[in-house]
Amino acid sequence: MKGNEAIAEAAIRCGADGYFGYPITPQSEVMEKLMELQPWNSTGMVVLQAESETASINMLYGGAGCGKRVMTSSSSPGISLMQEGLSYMAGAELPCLVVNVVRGGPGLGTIQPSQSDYFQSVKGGGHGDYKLIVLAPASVQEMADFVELGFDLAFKYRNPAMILSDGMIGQMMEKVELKPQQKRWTDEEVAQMHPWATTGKPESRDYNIITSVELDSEAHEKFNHRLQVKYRELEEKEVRFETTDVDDADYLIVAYGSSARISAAAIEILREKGIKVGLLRPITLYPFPTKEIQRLGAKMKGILSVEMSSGQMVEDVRLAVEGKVKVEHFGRYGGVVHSPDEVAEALEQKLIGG
Amino acid sequence: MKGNEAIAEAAIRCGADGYFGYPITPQSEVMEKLMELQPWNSTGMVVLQAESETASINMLYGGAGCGKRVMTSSSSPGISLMQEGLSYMAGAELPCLVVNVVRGGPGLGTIQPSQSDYFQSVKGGGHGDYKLIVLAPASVQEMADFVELGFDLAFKYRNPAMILSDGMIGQMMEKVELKPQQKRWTDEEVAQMHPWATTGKPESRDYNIITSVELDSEAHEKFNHRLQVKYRELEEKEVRFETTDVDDADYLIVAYGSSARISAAAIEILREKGIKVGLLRPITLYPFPTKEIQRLGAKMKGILSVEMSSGQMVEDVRLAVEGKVKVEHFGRYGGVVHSPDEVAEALEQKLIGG
Amino acid sequence: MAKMIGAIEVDIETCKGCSLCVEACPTDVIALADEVNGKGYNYAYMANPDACNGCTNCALVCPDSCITVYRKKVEMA
Amino acid sequence: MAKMIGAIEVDIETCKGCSLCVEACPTDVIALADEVNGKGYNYAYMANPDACNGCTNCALVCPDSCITVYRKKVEMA
Amino acid sequence: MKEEIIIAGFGGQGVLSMGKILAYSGVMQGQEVTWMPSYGPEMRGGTANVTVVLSDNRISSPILHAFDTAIILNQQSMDKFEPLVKPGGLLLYDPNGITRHPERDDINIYKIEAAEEAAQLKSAKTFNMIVLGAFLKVKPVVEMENVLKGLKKSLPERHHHLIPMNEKAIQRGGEIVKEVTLVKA
Amino acid sequence: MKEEIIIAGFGGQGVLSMGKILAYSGVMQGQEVTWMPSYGPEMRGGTANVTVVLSDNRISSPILHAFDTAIILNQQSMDKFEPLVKPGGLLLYDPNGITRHPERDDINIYKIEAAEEAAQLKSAKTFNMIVLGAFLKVKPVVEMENVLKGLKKSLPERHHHLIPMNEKAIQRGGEIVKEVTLVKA
Amino acid sequence: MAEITEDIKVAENIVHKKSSVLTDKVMHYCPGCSHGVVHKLLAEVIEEMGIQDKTIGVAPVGCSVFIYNYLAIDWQEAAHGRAPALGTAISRLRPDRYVVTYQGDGDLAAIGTAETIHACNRGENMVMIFINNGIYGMTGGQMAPTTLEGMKASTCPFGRDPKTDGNPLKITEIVAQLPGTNFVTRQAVHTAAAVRRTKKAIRKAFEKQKDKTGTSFVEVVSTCNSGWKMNPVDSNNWMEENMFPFYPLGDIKDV
Amino acid sequence: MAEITEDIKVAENIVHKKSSVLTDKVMHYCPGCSHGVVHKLLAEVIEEMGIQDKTIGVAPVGCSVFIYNYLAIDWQEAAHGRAPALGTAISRLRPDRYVVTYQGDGDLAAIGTAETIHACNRGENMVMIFINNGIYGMTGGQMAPTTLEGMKASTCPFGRDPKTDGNPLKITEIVAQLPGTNFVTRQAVHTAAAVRRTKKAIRKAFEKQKDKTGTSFVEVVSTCNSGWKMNPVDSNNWMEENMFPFYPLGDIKDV
Ligand SMILES: Cc1ncc(C[n+]2csc(CCOP(=O)(O)OP(=O)(O)O)c2C)c(N)n1
Ligand SMILES: Cc1ncc(C[n+]2csc(CCOP(=O)(O)OP(=O)(O)O)c2C)c(N)n1
Ligand code: SF4
Ligand code: SF4
Ligand code: SF4
Ligand code: SF4
Ligand code: SF4
Ligand code: SF4
Ligand SMILES: [Mg+2]
Ligand SMILES: [Mg+2]
Repeated sequence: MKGNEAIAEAAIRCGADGYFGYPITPQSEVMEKLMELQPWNSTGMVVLQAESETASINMLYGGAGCGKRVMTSSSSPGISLMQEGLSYMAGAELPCLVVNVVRGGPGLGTIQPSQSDYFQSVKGGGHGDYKLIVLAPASVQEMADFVELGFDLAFKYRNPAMILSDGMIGQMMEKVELKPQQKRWTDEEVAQMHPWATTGKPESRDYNIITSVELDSEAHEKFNHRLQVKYRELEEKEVRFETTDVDDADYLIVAYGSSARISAAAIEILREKGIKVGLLRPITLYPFPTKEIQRLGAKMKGILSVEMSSGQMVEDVRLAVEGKVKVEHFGRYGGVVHSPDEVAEALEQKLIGG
Repeated sequence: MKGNEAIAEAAIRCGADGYFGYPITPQSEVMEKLMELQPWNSTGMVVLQAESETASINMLYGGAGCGKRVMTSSSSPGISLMQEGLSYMAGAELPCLVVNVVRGGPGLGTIQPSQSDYFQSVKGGGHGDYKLIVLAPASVQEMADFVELGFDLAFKYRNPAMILSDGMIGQMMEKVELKPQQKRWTDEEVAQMHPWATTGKPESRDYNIITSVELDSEAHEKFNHRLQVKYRELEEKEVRFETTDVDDADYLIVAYGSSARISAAAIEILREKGIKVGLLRPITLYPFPTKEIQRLGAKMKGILSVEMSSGQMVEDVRLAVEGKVKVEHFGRYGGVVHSPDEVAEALEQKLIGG
Repeated sequence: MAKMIGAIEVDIETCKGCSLCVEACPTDVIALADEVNGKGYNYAYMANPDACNGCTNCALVCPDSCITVYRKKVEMA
Repeated sequence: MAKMIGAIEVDIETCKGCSLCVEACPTDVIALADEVNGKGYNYAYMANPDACNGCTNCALVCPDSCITVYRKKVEMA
Repeated sequence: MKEEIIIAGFGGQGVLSMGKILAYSGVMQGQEVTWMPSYGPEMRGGTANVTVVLSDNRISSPILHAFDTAIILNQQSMDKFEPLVKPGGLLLYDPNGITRHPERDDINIYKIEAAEEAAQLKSAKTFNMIVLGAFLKVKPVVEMENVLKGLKKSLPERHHHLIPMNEKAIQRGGEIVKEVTLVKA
Repeated sequence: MKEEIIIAGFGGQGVLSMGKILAYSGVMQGQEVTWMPSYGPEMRGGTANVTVVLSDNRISSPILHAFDTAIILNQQSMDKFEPLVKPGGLLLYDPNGITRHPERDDINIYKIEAAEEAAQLKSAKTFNMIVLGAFLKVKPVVEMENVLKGLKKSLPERHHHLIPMNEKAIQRGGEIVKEVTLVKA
Repeated sequence: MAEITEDIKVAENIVHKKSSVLTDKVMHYCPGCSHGVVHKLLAEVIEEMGIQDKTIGVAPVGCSVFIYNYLAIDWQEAAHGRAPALGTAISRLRPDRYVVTYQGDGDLAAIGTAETIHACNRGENMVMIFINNGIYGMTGGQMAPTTLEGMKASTCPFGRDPKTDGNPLKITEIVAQLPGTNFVTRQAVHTAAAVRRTKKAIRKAFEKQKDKTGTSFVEVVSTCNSGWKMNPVDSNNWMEENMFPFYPLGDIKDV
Repeated sequence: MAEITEDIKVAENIVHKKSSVLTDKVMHYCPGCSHGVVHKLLAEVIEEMGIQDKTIGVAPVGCSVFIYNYLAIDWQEAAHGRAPALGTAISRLRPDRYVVTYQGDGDLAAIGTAETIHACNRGENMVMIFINNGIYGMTGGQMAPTTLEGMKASTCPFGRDPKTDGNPLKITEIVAQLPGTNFVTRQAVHTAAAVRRTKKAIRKAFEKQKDKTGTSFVEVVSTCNSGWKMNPVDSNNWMEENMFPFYPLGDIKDV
C-alpha cells in the first residue's frame, strides 16, 4: 500500500469523522483513496473536496469545534496557505490532524520529496506563540499508525497535530498492517467527552464558544500562559523517538522520516568500515527529544544531523547539546534525496575529518 | 507622526511604485495615510486596497516581477495568509517590502503590541528553505528609514524584505525627519537596472521568466544552493545592530524593537542600582548578529533575551553563544507590554539570583 | 369606544441614546433625557406617555433591546 | 478550370499522433504512420496527398503546431 | 524635564486629539515626544486613552505603568488610573458623570467642569480644549505659543478656522480649573 | 535476498503497474517490499519509472542510485539507467525505439521484443506483462504462484477477468526473452 | 393618564420584550448600529422556533465578532472571511443542527469571496446572514467591496472612484444565481416595517433549512454610523436615499 | 500528382505555419491537449498584432504552468489561483503593456475565485484566458469546480454528485455580470471553425484592451483527454455532447 493510501485507510478505520482537502502532488491519493472507499456509506465519515487549502483548514476548524475528528492533507504550498487557520486552531485549542507530504520548496518548487518544512511545522509558520504536535513517520506503517496517534494526542491536548511526511514516504508502497475498524464517536459521546464542543446548547449547560480573540491583553496573556503550560506538559510527557545502535556508538546521526531510513543504511556502511555510529530518530519533532539528544550527545565524538533541507532541525540538535559536542548538518535538498553513501561520506568528512 | 504614517510618508518619498494592502488593526493607518496623500497624483505611485492579504502579496509578486518597488503592510493574521506568497517570492527571487505590525496571537488574538511573530519572520513561515531579510525598527524614525533600507536590501539581494514592527511602534507618535522626495525609477531605468524583470520582451534580449518551479530535482537543488549562497552573503555583509553601555557591562540584554526601548529604560534602573548591564539591539533579525553576540557574550556573566513573546529570539541568542554563557528569556506576551521595572527585576532574578 | 393604550419601559442603563426609537415612534412619545446614564448616554424616555398606543415600533428598531412595550385595550368615554 | 491544390508538411519529431488533424481534414488526406518517432508516437503524414486542398483545417486544430500548409491555385485540364 | 501623562475617558470626548495637540506642542518646543493611544474596537462606545510623554531626552518607552499626570474624564478611567499617578503627581478630572471622586492624599488633585462649560458655550467640540487649558494652567509643560503651533499642526488645513475658538476654550479652561486637594508639603 | 529493480520507460507503457505487481508478488511471498515511482507532470508523455525493492529484511531506502536490475523501455531511460546497473547486475530492454543499444560488458544483458509481441497479440495492454515475464524468467525473484496472487491483488475486482490474458502474456515473455551478453565469468 | 401608563406595565400586557435567547451582556456596538437589531431578530426567531439547543452559530471577524456574547447559543468564531467554510463542516458533520453564519461585507464579500461562493454553490445546508453596511466597521471605516461609488471611507477619503478603487460588488445577486441557494433575499432594518420583514425573512431562511435543500441567504442592508460619520437617524436616511437604489430590497430568489 | 504536392512546398505558397512567437520547445502536454491549440492562437494573435514586446503574460499552476516555455514573451508564473492578482499589479504598474493571464478551471474557479471575481469587478485592464477542461489536469484528474454532474474524476470516481460534491460552477456567467468586464465570451477549439472563432475572440479581447475599459475574458471549453481517460478525438465528441449543453458557446457580454 502507498503511504498516502495508508493514511486514507487508517483514517476510516480509526473512526475519523471528516476529511476536507484539496488536491496537490504528491499526496492527492489520500483524498482519491477516500473517495474510492466511500466511507460515508460505511462509517458515515464525511469526505469533501474543498475549494482551496484555506477553506480546508477552516472546515477543520468548524468540524473540530463540534468535537469531531477531522483531518486534511496537503503538501508544502498548500500547507503555507493553512498557516492562519492553524494559528486560529491553536488559539481556539481545537484538535485536528493535518498531514504535510512535503515537497521541495520554496515556491512552487518541485514535486520531489523534501524535508524543508521543518521550521514551518515546529517553530510556527503562523503568527503568535503556539505549537503544533508534529509526528514524523518513517514508513508506510507509521503513516497509518500516526493517524490514530495524531488524533489521540490532538484531543488529549486540544491542539492541532501534524504528520510531517514527505513525497518519498507518501508515494512508496510497503506492507502495512491496518487496525480493525473502530466505531466513530456518536454525537452523544462527543457531547460527553468534549463538553467544550459546540454541539448545540442543551438546557443543562451554558452556551459554548470556540474563539481565539481577547480584547483585554492581560486576559490574553493568561490564556497564552495556559498554552505554554500545555506545551511544557507535552515536552514532559509526549516525546517519542527511536534509537538504534547507540550503545557502543562514537558518533550519532539524528534524522527523521525518510532521512532516518537512509541514515540507517549509511550506518550499515559505516559500521562495515569500523566506524561506530548510532541513530536517533525523533518521532515527535515537537515535542523534540531534546533531553535524550543531550544525554546521548554527551557520550559522542560528534553528531550529524541529516535532513533533506539546508539545515533546519540541526538548530534544535544544537540547542539540545549546548555546544558540548560538535554538531554538523548534512542534507541534499530541493527535492534531491541523499543516498546512504553520501550520508556515510558526509559523516566521515564532517565529523572525523577527511 | 505615527509609526504607521511614517511608513506611508517614507514610501512615497523614497520613490516606491506601488502599495497593495488590506486593512487590519493596528496598521490600517499606513494605507489610510497613503490614500489621503494620493501619491498617484504626485509621484505616480499606485495605491490599491486589495480584496485580501492573499491577493496583496500576489500583487506584490506581479509588481516586483516587473522590477517595481512594491510593498504591503499588515498585522499578524494577515501576514500568515501571505506565507505561500512569500515563499513564492523568495523562490522567484523577487524583491519587495512587507511590513508586519505585530499584534498578540495566536489566532485573532488581541490588537495589542506583541513580538510573537519572530519565528514566522526569521525561520520561515512558508514552506521551503528560504529566508526573508528582516528589519526591526525601534522608533518612528526607523519606521520611516527602514522603508528605503528595506527596498535597497531587497533589490540588492533580489529577496523579499520585512519590517517587523509591532503595535507600539506602529501606533505611537514621535518626531521624524523625512528624507526629501526621490524620483521613482522610470520604466527605462527599471529595464536597465533589472534585466531579469518582465518589462516586455524587446528584440534585444531573450524573454524573461519569473518562476519558482523546477521539475528536475537536481536543477532545483542547484537553485536552492544559489539561494543558500545568497543567504551566506547576507549573513556576512548585512548584519546590523546597535550596542549601548556594553563596554563595562557584566550582563547583556538582547532585545529588538519596542523591547529594546523598554530594556534601555530597565538598564538605567539597573545601573542606578550598580548593576552593569549593556544592550545589544539587533536591527537585522535576519541576518542575526550572531557573531557579535558570541563575541560580547563571552565577556558577560549572563544574557537576558527580552521579547514580547514566550521566547523565540532567545533560541538564536543561545545558538550564538553555544552554551558558553547563561542565556535566559524574559517577556510578557499575548499583547501585554513589559515595563522597565519588570525587565530589571527579571534580570536580577534570572541572572543574578533573587 | 375601545382604544389601545400603551406604555414602554426603557432599560436606562443599556440605552445608548441612539434616537432610533424617537424617530420610529409614530406618536412622538419618546425623547432623549438631558441626563446621561452610567455610560454617558442621554437615554430615551417617555416624554409624552399619553400618546403611546403600544405599537412596538420603538422596540422593533431598538438595536439594544432596551424597550419593553405594554399594551391594553381600554374603554374610553 | 482553376483549382486549389494543397500540401502539408508535418514536423514528425514534434507530432504526438493525437489524430486531431486526421479527424479535421475534410478530404481524408492524413493518417497516422505505423512507425513511431523518437518519442514513441505514431506521427501524422499525408496518406492521400492528392486530396489536399490546403484548407488549413488540420493545422488549425493541431495542438503542437506541427503542420505547415501550402496552397496554390493551379489550372487544370 | 520629563512629563508622563495619561488622558483617559470615553471614545468621542476628543481624548486622542487632545493628546495629539499636546504632543505636537512638545515637538514645537523642541522636545522629544511620544503619543501612544489605546486603540481598537473599545473605541466604539467604550473607553479611550492615550499616553503622552514629553521629555528633553530620548524616551525609552511610550507605554507606561505610572504617570506624572492623569487627566480623567469618566468613572472607568478614574478607577483604572487614579492608583497609577506617581506620588506627588497630578490628577485632573471632570466631575461630570463621576460617581466616586478621587481619594488619594499623596497627589495633587484638580477638577475642571469642562462638560458643563462646553454645554454653556454650546460647543461640545471645545470640551477637550477646555480640559487641555486647565492642565496647562496647572502644569505649564509647554508654552502657549507652542501649543497654538501644535494646534495648527494637528488640525487639517480645512479646519484652521476653528483655531480661534479652540484658543478661547484653552484660555477658559485655565480660568475655571479648581484645586481640590494638594499634597501636604 | 535483496533485489533492487528500476523499471523505466514512457508514461503509458504500464511501467508503474508492472512495478506494482512485482511488489505485491513480493508481499505474497512474505518479503519486505518498497515501490517508489517517479511521479508528476512528467508522466504525461514524458518518462516514467519506478523503483521496486524486494528483500527479506527491513528496507532502508526506497530511492536508490544503483540497481541489481534495470528494465528499460525507451532510449531516454537507457541513457539514464544503463550506467546505474551494479556490476554483475541485469539489464533487460525492449529494442523497439532504442537507437543506442547497451554497451556495458560488466553486466548481463537480455532483450525482449515485447512491443512487437504485444502488437501481434493485438493487445497493447499486455506489453508490460510480457516484459515482466521476461524478467521473471531471467531472475525468478518471486514464484509464479505469488505473481498471480500479486496480479489479483493489484487489479481492481472489475478487471479480474483480464487475469488469464495477463498470465499468458507473462508466460510468453518468458519464452521469447533473449540473452544478449553475459558477464564473462 | 400618566397613571394609566404606569398601571398597564404588568406582565400580562407585555407585547414586546427582550428575547430570552439574548444574554444580559451589553452589546459593544456604537449607538444605533444595525448589528444590534439583526442580533435581536435572530434571537427572536431562534426563540420562537424553539431551536436554541439545535442551532450552532458562526461569528465573523468584523464588528460582530462578539455576537457570541449576545446570543445564548453555541458559537464558533471564524477567521476573517471563512465562516462559510466552518459552516460547511458543521452542517455536514451535524446535519441534525441548524447552522447560521453571520458576516459583514468585508468578511463575506472581500476576503471571503471564494468561501461564500463555493459554500452557496455546493448548497451547504445553512442560513447565511450578511450585514452589508458598505464599510469595514471594526477596523475603523475603510472601503468595503460594497462601498458605493462616490461614497467616502478612510481608504477612499475622496469618495470611491471605480476607476482606481473598483466597483461596488453585488454579491447577493451572484449568490442568487448559484444552484445551491434556495432562498436569497435583501432586507433592511431602518423602520419598524422593515424590521418586521427582515424577521420574517430570517424565519423563512431557518424554516427552509428543514428540507435540506441548500443555502438560505439573507442580506441586510445596514448602517454603520461610526464609519459613515453620521448620527444613526441620518444614517438611516442616507441609506434609504443612496444604498437602496443600488441594493434594492426584496426577495431575489425563492425556490 | 504527388510531385505537384512536393512542388508547391515552397515558402511563397505557405498559408499556415507555426507562429514566430512560439518557441522551439516541444510542449509537454499530452497528445491532443487543448492547451496547445490555445497557446498557438495566443501566439498568433500576439504576432499579428505586433505586440510581442508589449505583452506580459501570467502563467498559472496547472498543466499550463510551463506556458512560459512556449511563447516568447515575458512571463510571470503565479501561485495557484493568483494570476489575476499578479495581472492587476502588472497592469497598474505598466499600463503601457498588454497583460494576459492564462488559467485552468481549478486555478481560476476554485482556489482563485476571489482573485478572479475581484479583478474582474475592479475591471483591471487585462485579457484573461480561461481553459475549462472540467478537471484538474496537472494533478492527475481530480474533480474541478466545472466538472459536470455525473462526470467521473479521481475525486468523484462514481460521478459528480451535486448533493455531496457540489454543483458545477459557471464562473464565466458570474464574471459577465460584473461591471468591470467589457467582453466575456465562451469558445472552444475542437474543430477548425471553432479554432477560427476562438482566435477572433482572443484577438478581440486584446483589441479591447487598447481602450482601457476593463477586463476581457475568454473561456475556452477544452478537453483533457488524459484526465477524461478518452482519446483526443473521442474527447472532442464527448465535449460537444456533454459540455456544450451546460457551457454553451458564444459571446456573453460585449460592451
Ligand atoms: C486576515 C485578517 N485580515 C484583516 C483583519 C482585520 N479586520 C478585522 S474586521 C475587518 C473588516 C470588517 O468589516 P466587515 O466585514 O464589513 O464587518 P463590519 O465591521 O463592517 O460589521 C478587517 C479587515 C483580520 N482580523 N484578519
Ligand atoms: C496551493 C496549491 N494547491 C494545490 C496545488 C496543486 N495543483 C497544481 S495544478 C492544480 C489544478 C490544476 O487544474 P486546472 O487549474 O484545472 O488546470 P489544468 O491542469 O486542468 O489545465 C492543483 C490543484 C498547488 N500547486 N498549489
Ligand atoms: S433605540 Fe434603544 S438604544 Fe436607541 S435611544 Fe431608543 S431605547 Fe435607547
Ligand atoms: S410603542 Fe409605539 S407609540 Fe408607544 S412609544 Fe413605542 S413607538 Fe411610540
Ligand atoms: S494534430 Fe498535430 S500532433 Fe496531432 S497527429 Fe496531427 S500533426 Fe500530429
Ligand atoms: S490542408 Fe486541409 S485538406 Fe490538406 S491535409 Fe490539411 S485539412 Fe486536409
Ligand atoms: S463601527 Fe459601525 S458596524 Fe461597527 S459597531 Fe459601530 S456602527 Fe456598528
Ligand atoms: S493532463 Fe489534460 S490538461 Fe494536462 S496536458 Fe494532459 S490532456 Fe492536457
Ligand atoms: Mg461592513
Ligand atoms: Mg482544468
